[in-house]
Amino acid sequence: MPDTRSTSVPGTVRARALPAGPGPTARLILLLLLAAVLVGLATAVLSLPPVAPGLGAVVTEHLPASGVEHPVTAVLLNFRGYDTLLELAVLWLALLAVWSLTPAPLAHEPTANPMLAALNQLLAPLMILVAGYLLWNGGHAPGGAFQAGAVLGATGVLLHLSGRRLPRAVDGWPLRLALLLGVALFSLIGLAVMAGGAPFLTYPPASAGGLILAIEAAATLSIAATLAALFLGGRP
Amino acid sequence: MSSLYLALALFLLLTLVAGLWRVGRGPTAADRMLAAQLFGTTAVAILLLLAEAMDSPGLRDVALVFALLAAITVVAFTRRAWQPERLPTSEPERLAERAGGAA
Amino acid sequence: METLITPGNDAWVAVLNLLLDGLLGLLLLWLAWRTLASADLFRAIVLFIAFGLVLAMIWARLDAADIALAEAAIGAGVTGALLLAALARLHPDRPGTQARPRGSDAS
Amino acid sequence: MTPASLYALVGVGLIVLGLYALSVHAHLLRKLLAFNVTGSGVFLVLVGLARRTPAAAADPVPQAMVLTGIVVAVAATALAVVLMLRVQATCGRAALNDDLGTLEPLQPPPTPPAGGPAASAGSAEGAPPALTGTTAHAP
Repeated sequence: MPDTRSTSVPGTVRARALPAGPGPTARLILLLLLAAVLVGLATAVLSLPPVAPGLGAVVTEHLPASGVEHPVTAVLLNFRGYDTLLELAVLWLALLAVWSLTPAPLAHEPTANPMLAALNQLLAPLMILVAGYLLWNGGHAPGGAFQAGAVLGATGVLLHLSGRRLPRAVDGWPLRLALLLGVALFSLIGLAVMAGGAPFLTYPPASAGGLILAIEAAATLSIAATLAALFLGGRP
Repeated sequence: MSSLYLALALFLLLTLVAGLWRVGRGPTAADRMLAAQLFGTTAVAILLLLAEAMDSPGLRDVALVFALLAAITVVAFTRRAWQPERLPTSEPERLAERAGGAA
Repeated sequence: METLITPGNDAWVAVLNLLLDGLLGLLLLWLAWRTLASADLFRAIVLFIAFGLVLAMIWARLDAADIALAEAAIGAGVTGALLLAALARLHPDRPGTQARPRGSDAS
Repeated sequence: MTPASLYALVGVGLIVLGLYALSVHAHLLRKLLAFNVTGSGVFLVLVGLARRTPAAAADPVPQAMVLTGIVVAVAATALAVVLMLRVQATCGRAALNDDLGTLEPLQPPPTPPAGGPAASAGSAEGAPPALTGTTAHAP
């Protein structure tokens, strides 16, 4: 491929003499502003007491009632369930925006590569296993829906990159269902506990563990599907 | 024992800094990418050492995830962002590569 | 075994911890600077992947294994692939960063 | 200085660095990288300050917030990538004109002819020309 640089798109981008950022005055003002931000934030950080209890003690105190043993999972899915629910909704909205912007680009992957196929056979089952392990771990150790969902979503990306496509049967509503499952189950359970007189998203301590695991499993599936679909970059 | 683990982690971190040189220099894109992959491997070792030194077993899971997922970036690179023509391979190798890709 | 490094193990641990933290922090800042100042977009992305990696180690140092897990999965798995694919779609003819010429195989 | 405040200060540095690059660079992918760096700086400040606990364990509340934040950041990055590709499909390049702060359309064609045919041919079907139009811009 001789002399692509002169005819290719990036060549023109370079050659078209992009305005080289803001002018000197604007740059000076920007630097002054940022210096103020730097000094302000640094003094704020340094002026804080070097030891602060934070909310750790409160979380530890209420941990037995949360249904899980790992404080971060307890905060995510019980104490601050609203955040997590809305965060799942944000993920879903981002995907909605991506899908409404553009159809998925046609896949021009060169067809099956034997190396990649072998790699997939080794890696994909292991990654799904690790995702399940992380999901289960979330109850008592670092891990949980987000980490498991990210690993599972990365599995989807790997499979997509090596030319695997979703079968037609799963392409339509089953995919949409998987994308929605996390938000749907989360809010359903949150609403269901209100029948017993509890406020939204407060689980009864006796069944909290099981409910959290169910929500986390659904959220894992949704996060994984959303991340993989976001990588695809368009409506399939 | 903890000090030994920390010292080893520090040493590995220094080798990582040395590897950064290749990212900055690497004549081809593949050189840069492989240097980043090398960082992934080093990071696995550092995380395992830290798991021992800081007595925090959760970090072993982090190392596990790193080891598993390091492949994805390089697969994305070879499938999407790599132009074999730039590589200093010989002509027959390149033809074989193309034939393999098209088959 | 504890006395492999003799003079006061605790002091050594403190010094090593400080060195490790300082080196990680400096490395992160340097990587961020190089990422944002790099003239080549592909190099910037590779440096950003390395940035995520160092950040995961910093989460580990800050006793945030949960965040380190998420960063490892997302930084190493999803973001890197996403940015590389975006670059390939942005500059399909870019020497050095392009997917192989697809038309030449088919036609 | 404790490690907690050290890392929080590194986070502050990242925020400032990212903000600077965000405003100076014209290319959208660079802006995206700068945005991610800024976000990482914010996370680092939060988690660094959460580590100031006297006990062995850190404060779990900021950690949980950052955990959701990381996943939201990657979703935002993916959305931004798609937007960036749309900008390139309509304007012929993925950069903002800094002087005006607006997109510069390709219609008054500047000197080199390449890029134009691809953009117009691709946007007619609503498909990103980056993939479909690889043959279009060989003059």
